[in-house]
Amino acid sequence: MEAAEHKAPNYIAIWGMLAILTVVEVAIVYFRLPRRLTVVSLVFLALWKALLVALYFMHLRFEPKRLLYIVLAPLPLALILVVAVMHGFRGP
Amino acid sequence: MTAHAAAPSVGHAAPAQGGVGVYTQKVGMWVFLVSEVMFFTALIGSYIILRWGTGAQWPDPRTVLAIPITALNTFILICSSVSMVKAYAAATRDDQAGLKKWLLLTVLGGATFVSVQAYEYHHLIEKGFLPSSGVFGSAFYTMTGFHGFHVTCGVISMIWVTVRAFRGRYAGGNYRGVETIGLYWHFVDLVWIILFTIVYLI
Amino acid sequence: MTAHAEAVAHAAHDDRSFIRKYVFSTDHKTIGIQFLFLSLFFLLVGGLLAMGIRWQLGFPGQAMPLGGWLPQSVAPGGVVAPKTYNSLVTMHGTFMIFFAVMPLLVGVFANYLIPLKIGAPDMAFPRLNMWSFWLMIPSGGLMLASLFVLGGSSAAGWTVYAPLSATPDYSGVHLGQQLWCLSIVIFGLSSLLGSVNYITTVVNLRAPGMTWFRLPLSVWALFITAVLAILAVPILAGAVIMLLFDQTIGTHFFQPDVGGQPLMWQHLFWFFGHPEVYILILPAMGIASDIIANGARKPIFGYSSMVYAMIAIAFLGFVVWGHHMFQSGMNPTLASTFMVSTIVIAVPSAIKVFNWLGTLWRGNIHFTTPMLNALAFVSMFIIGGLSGIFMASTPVDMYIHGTYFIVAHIHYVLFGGSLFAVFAGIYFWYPKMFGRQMSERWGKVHFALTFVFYNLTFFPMHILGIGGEMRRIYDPTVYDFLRPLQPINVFITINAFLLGLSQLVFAANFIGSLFKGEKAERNPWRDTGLEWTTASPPPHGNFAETPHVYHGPYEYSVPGMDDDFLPVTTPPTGRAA
Amino acid sequence: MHWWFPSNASSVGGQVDSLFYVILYITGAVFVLVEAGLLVFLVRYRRRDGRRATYVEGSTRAEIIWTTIPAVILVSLALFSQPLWSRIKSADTYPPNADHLAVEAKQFEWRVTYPGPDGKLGTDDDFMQKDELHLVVNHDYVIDLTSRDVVHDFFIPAFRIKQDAVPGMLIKVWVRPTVVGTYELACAELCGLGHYRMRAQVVVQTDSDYAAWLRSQGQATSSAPAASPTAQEGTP
Repeated sequence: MEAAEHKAPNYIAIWGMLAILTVVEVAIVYFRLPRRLTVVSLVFLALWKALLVALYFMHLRFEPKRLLYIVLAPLPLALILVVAVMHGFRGP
Repeated sequence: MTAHAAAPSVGHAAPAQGGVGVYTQKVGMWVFLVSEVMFFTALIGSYIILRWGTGAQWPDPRTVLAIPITALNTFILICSSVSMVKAYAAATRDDQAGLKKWLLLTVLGGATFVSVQAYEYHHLIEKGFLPSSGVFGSAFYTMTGFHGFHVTCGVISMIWVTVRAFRGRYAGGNYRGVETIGLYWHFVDLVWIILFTIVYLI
Repeated sequence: MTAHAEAVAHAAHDDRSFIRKYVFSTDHKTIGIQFLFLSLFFLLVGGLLAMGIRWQLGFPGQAMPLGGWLPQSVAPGGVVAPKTYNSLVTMHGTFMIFFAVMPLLVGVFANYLIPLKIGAPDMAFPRLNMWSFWLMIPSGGLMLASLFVLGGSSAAGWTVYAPLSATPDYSGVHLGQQLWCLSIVIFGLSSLLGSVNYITTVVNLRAPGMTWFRLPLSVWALFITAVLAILAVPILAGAVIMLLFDQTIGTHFFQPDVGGQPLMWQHLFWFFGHPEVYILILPAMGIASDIIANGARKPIFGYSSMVYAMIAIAFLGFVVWGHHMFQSGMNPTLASTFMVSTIVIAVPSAIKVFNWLGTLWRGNIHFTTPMLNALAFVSMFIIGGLSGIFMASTPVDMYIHGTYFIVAHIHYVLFGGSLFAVFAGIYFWYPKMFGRQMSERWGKVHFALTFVFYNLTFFPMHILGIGGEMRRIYDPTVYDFLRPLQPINVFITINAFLLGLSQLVFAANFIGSLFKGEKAERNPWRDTGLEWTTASPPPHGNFAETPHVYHGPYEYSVPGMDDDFLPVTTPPTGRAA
Repeated sequence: MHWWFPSNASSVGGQVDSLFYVILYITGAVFVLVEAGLLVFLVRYRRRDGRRATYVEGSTRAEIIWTTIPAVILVSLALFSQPLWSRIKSADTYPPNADHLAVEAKQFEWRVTYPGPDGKLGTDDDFMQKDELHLVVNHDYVIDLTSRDVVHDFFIPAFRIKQDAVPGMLIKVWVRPTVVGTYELACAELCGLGHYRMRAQVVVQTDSDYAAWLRSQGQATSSAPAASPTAQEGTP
């Protein structure tokens, strides 16, 4: 029932991937792309990196589904909070 | 229930009815991490909200913060995450030498990260960028400060785990302690990935 | 079953030292009882503060009885000063919510009941559990200390709205507010450790046969409450830390002049605050469900819909926080969204009320003291729930927001709801906790006095609110339109004092029964639950051998059986376990 | 003895009150039915020796009924409330020809800025009056509500109007008084130790009375800042 049952992922490859993504992020900032494009691509890259860490380093990919539900529970709430408050301020 | 009952640091182990099929410390750590997600939501969310509300007056982080050195620091933290996961892999194989080596590297990585952050703070404060320097200063120091606090706690517990490893407490495939602390460690790394992007880059 | 053999060995000869057994104990039962004494003490503190509030409102500007004993800066000539009044209001709310009702419901009953009711020898992390209690000492201590520091305690209301709370110049409170923040952060840590424990214990330590849908509703409620706490309390901790930094290191999170957002405090606070309301009522619902089924000698009506209703309340509880902020200057379109979600959350609450009525229907109702309190919970929760509908409607809320109508509503939910359930729970599980029965006769006297004076105190507050009386007003007679309402205030004050005095009956019964109470048997209420299959009080390790569960939690009056209850451990063949 | 709503004096107050009564009648009926049901059950099914409770675990049909009925009633209440709410609080639905006033809340007073004879805010002839709000009856006003220090709440019970004043925000409040008279403006959000005495007078006047008052103010402001006659605080 424990983690030992699955084949260990190639941690060094994921490490390389994370390093490359970080370099790309910093490069985007210094390229001074249009603001919106910068924000969208940076958020995308950050989520990609976060997902790599969660799925492989924290081996969520190999855990039972029910644990995954526990882990995912706070994310919609966090999103609701931030989005609602951002729109809570009165328009000009 | 022989191997499973041998879990350390729990008073009693009872036969689980179903559950999520995961041992107790791991469930506990994940539940704790869920609450940590909400804690950082309060901090990161406030940053996003304040920045959204302030609009164009927000300073460009590139002009205030030193991005290259922080990018390097990010890399160091990612490295320590890899060494952590290597330590866990060594523990599952009962490779005691590997476990000790990778744990030491992890402690080193975490300590380096905190030191670089302390240096960065020192540098910024000398430049006159303080927690009272506008909303950006407030949010920057609170967010990175609390992340640094988490890393520091992580380093301290990692030292404790390393000492235990040298005493042979994780021998014989008893990797649970290493895995549980590793989850915390990776979580702190994950938060930094988000923080670095939001505070330094965007 | 090595672990259980160990537990049994423990039970047989308990060789823990005095300190390990009674002070720094990791036994969930001891910790639950420690929480009970601590939170009853804070209930007393909060109640005394309330008496101060009521005196000033009933007899504004007159010297308080014994008020001459207070320092001149607090009560010149025995008369409550305006700032003291604001402190009283703030600290009454703070103590009652964070240090009395929440630990009474969660600290006491979650700790004491969860392992016993699911058949576990202890919590998943007994040592963390001990820390969860011992962190309450510095937390409560700091909060108490803040009453005595220079500048007084926090005076910005229990909701500590920024920037009044964030800027000492505005409130005149310096150290008091900082201690408040520090105390709440430590409280958050304590609550977090407790909740991690409760969740993990319920998930992983259920006895064989104790499936999710055989869990008693009290355990379901406490589990869902712990989930709410895990998700909501960290937001409060984060917000309070920002507030603390605003006061101490000069940050500007809630200071509008440099780009901070005062409304952000309200959003963060109520994102915690509304789930907190359900943290305070869900365990009460669970406790009342257990006791009502026991008192009516009937299975709970619609067990699974009760569970789903609680899950729905928990989820919806996170998307209704804006209804505390309808008049706050929030975008009115967003307010409409919150109105709809608020209206929707009333439905599961209604389902629960009807299910309790359905449980009583065609029952054989035993009017024991716990049952009377549980019934009072239901009938008072109906009033509290219905008065909430007025606030959900945004235009009506525009008038009653911030008036005594709100005060009446919150007390119908938190006192009429939660506290009656707490009393029910204490009367019900006292024999299990201490091995002695509380006096039924004095219990009924206490119940009758509390029920009557409680209603005479809080029901007229609805009328005050409709008359437009604002809450947190030091002297309502300043306003012409409030002066005619003053007789109601006098009436409320007198009844509030009588309500306070009635609690002496409870105190005497509680303390007296510790020494003089009739020795309790294993199962004095003829209940089906697992906790009643072990000794009263249960030994260290709880059960002599791992219990096995064969039935749902509420098998009362099963046809064809001699007894009118079927313990969950009785094997289906009828043979004794 | 007046132990109910203060009499209404604004255009929206009547509708707010009606909505309140609708909810009161519905919840009142539910209250009576449910509590009566509870009492009947308690008496009818009280403990009697030799009788057993009936073993019933639930009824899906009953539960569907008592889920649906409250849901329908509650959702229709929300639909009922919505139009009134957006008319009162959404700035884009306010009457376009309304007069503008500015009210700034500060600890512990209300500072009302009138546009002066030219009818425009932000010009030289604006004048400020402490703790006194003069309005012409049957006239639309949009009040620019701000706060200088902490969160206050602009509450005129007779108008059934309540709106927080938040530092750093400008919130527009629409009022249309309909009855001549003197009313009270209260602060309904704890704002510090003088919160309880943060009270102002609302004077609703006829057109001619208002004009006369405006003229007297013009004279007063030309020499010295207006000293409000009601500025002195304290218990009456």
